[in-house]
Amino acid sequence: MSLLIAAALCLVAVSGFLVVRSRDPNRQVFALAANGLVLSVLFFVLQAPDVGLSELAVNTVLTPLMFLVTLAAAAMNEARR
Amino acid sequence: MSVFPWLVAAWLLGIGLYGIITSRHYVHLIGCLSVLQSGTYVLLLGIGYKWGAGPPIFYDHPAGTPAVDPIVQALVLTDIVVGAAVTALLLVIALQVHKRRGSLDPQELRPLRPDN
Amino acid sequence: MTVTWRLGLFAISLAVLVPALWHVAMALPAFGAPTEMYGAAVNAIIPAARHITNMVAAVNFDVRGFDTLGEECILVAAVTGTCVLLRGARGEDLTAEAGHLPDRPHVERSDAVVLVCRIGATVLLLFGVYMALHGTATPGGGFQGGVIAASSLMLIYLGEGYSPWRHVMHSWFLGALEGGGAFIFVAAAAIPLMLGYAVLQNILPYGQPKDLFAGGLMVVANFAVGLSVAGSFGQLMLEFMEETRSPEDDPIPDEED
Amino acid sequence: MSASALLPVPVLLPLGVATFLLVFAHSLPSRLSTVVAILTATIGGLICAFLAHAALDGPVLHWFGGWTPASSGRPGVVLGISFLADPASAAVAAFAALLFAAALLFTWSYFDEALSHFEILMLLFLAGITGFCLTHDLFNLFVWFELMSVAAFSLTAYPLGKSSLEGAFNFTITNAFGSYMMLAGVGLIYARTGTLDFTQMGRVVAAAGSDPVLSGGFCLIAAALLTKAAIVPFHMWLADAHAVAPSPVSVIFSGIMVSVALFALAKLVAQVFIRDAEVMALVRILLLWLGAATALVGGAMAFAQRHLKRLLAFSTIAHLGIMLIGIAAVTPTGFGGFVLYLFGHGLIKATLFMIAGIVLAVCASGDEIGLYGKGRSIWPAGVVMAIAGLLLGGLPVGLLHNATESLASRSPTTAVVITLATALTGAAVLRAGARIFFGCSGAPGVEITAPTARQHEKNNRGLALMLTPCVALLAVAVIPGWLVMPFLGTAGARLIDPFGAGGPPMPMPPFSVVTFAPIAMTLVLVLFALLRERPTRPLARKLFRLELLPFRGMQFLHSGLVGDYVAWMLIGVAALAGFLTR
Repeated sequence: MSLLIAAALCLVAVSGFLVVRSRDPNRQVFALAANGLVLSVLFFVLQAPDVGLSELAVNTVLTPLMFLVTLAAAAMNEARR
Repeated sequence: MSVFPWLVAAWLLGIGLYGIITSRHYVHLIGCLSVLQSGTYVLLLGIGYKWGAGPPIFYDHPAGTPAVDPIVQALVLTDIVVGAAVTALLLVIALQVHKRRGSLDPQELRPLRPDN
Repeated sequence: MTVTWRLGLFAISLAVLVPALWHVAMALPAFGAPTEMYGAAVNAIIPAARHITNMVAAVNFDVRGFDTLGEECILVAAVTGTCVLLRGARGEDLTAEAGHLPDRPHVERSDAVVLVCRIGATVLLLFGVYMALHGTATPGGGFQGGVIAASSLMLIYLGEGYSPWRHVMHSWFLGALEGGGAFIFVAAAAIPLMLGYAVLQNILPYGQPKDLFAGGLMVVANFAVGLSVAGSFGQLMLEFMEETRSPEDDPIPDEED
Repeated sequence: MSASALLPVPVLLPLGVATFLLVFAHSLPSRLSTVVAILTATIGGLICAFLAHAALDGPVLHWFGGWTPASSGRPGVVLGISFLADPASAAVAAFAALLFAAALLFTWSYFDEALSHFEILMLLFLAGITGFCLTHDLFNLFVWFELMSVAAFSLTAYPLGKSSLEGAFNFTITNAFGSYMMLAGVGLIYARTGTLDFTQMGRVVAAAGSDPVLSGGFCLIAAALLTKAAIVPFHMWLADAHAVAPSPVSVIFSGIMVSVALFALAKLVAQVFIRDAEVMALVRILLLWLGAATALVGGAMAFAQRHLKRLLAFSTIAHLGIMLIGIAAVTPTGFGGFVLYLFGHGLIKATLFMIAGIVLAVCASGDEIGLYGKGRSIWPAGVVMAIAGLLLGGLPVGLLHNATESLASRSPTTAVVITLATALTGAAVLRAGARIFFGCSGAPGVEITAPTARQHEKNNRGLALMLTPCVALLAVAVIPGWLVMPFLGTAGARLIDPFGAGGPPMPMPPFSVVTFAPIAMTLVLVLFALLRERPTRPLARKLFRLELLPFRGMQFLHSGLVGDYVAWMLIGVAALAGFLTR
């Protein structure tokens, strides 16, 4: 169990780092979704299925979707200029 | 192992801050803010975790089996909602800024300074 | 200041904060051995006192239900703010078309995609409702269920395309769902007060453990949160997707010249 | 209904009305929602005022869900959340409702096309502030903190201008960072004490003594509250946000939102950490110095602004610094003085922001240099602004003056700092008013270093309607201080120990040099600014450039870049942490 938690924590640390390091927002969205996924795995491992489910629904699906839409809208603005 | 989760939480806070400070794109900056926030999730859930305990849900096992702290989990649930709410607002603001200025570089966008 | 200067400030603060953090981390209760009087008390008292099995739901809707009421209102405030900020520029008409980037090829949806999306949306919606209903017994609850139900709307968008989607989704309906759910929650808090009890006091019969409708007032609160969250996130997606519609003469009101 | 049953109503009522308005947002006429919102704020305010009165006999408590401490059946375990009204908390909540009612009246028909969304956000904002004042539970405090933040973020960006959006972005990022720090702090304190109830936490802290986890938790929560309260070096966001938000919203921001964060800090210090020697040393020494620095920086920056609302925003920063000086004393008198200052400053600053709103609407600009004499046609607003400016600058009448004296009487150093800051902000306001409304000239001094932009607000309601709330608030601001001193004596004592006995009436400071020093200095500064001439001789030019230099430097630091702001906030956190680990 302790190994599983340690592994999940390491993954969270690495994926968080990757989100920050991906300077191109179009790539960052996917890092963000991956970060959300890894976090929800960590939450399941930490015996918090309720939190894991919300994290999965919100930060893995919805938030990245909002990021994508924002970037798409910005790209369309750009094209219009 | 006993301090590792706290270090991960601190790492997420720190790396998120580093991202915010150095960011050159509003949307990237918002992503960094959510990394910063995930540090608080890890901290809170880590505080409630107990070795060998199950989830605080007594559906499959009877009430009284060791379970982790449900309070911090409720706190993190609120935290997630707050995070989503703030992220949505920030993205909207970024979008509208882009419509008006055609740029999302924080170094170029400064309130009340129209000439840059 | 330039980024380099800022990094200098960052380094200075880290020089102080890292030792301080280490100090705190060493003093915290070791991971896995918490100071857990509060949580342990909830785990010990609630199953018998409220006849439900999901302690997180009990904390969310009963013991600390007032926090959840505030949390719901945070979501309502954020979504209302989003509507105001996005709609300020473009109004609410239904005539627009989906936007399109000039250099992207236009691919028609195949029937298979449409079918999968329709089936998927239905299944996802049902799953959301299922998860919301079982909130007091198993993991999940109004919040998670509401989010999942709302994301089924996105599948409709994927399958049907912008215009049909836009004719199904009405902002007033989603707004009413959002406000109505939150209002039911406020009412569930206020009615016990009017009857002479404390706010959010659980005065309904608790029902049988592991039952779908166990938990008394928690069932109402859970239901209200589900409605409100589905409405909020639906509204949020509607407003965001509206930003991708084809550009027309969006007036940009600007209080600066 | 008993007082205890009324206690949650000021929060539930605006929440209920706001959600109800949201359901019918598409069919309700907007004016009707404005009326409903004003009524809601008024009723909530009256209930809070009643509670403040009832609390003089002893604290009013309400346990949500009926989860009283006894219901856990275990000593030292508090399951539920409670609201606790001590006289000061309920009075601050009532004051917030008063400002909301005034601001909503001021906006009459301003937001007609927005489907009641403005009223909904304002009511949620009001509920957030009220809950923030009344709650007795740490995480619940965070929830209301966040509700008021989210409503404030959306309201700042409401005009959808470039500056509003960028100001709102900086505001959101810095304050969101603040609230995540607060959450981490809540986590640390929970990890050590195992409870979230203020009283119970206070007991555990008293038993545990100084401990790195508790100190760390306090540091993080204090950093969050100081961010909201715009204390140096966490203050940078405020000038951006308050200058660009719609004026009625700035009224709320400066009048109550920022000072209420200091109020929560005072409550936490007094009710939870008062037995923690390390934390108390931090409060008594470091927060005192931060308060003094904030007062001086805010005052100097206010004097060096030309955009009317940005000027007022920096003046708010200066006054927040003065309030923090009062809190850092951690005595009943200090707290009583702080609460009085909160009222006095809130009333005057709210009036001034409304006047700024009138100027932006009628003259379609907020730049004092560009507006020379353009406000002559609306001279009544100028008269109100002059009175408010004099009161802000230390005219020995009314609530703010008594509060200033009470805080300044602590030590000669604080007296000097408070006098300077008061005079600088008062002079800045009077200078701007004299230029805009009465065409008084004077060559621009340090204010030419300030940023400015063209800005205007919708002009669709009569001057009389807009002036009514201003005059009403000013009328409250000139209430003689001795009327409220008995109340404040008890309020200050009960803030430290809600369950203890009240205190004697707060002493009125005797007449002394301090009474007239601020207003005299204000007038000197105004005359200096209005009589100065353009430097023509080479020596004068050189001197002028030398004078501008430090101000240019400060304007450069207040850069408008969000990355800078966050970096400075980190320096602030490091200062707090460094003080504790020294």
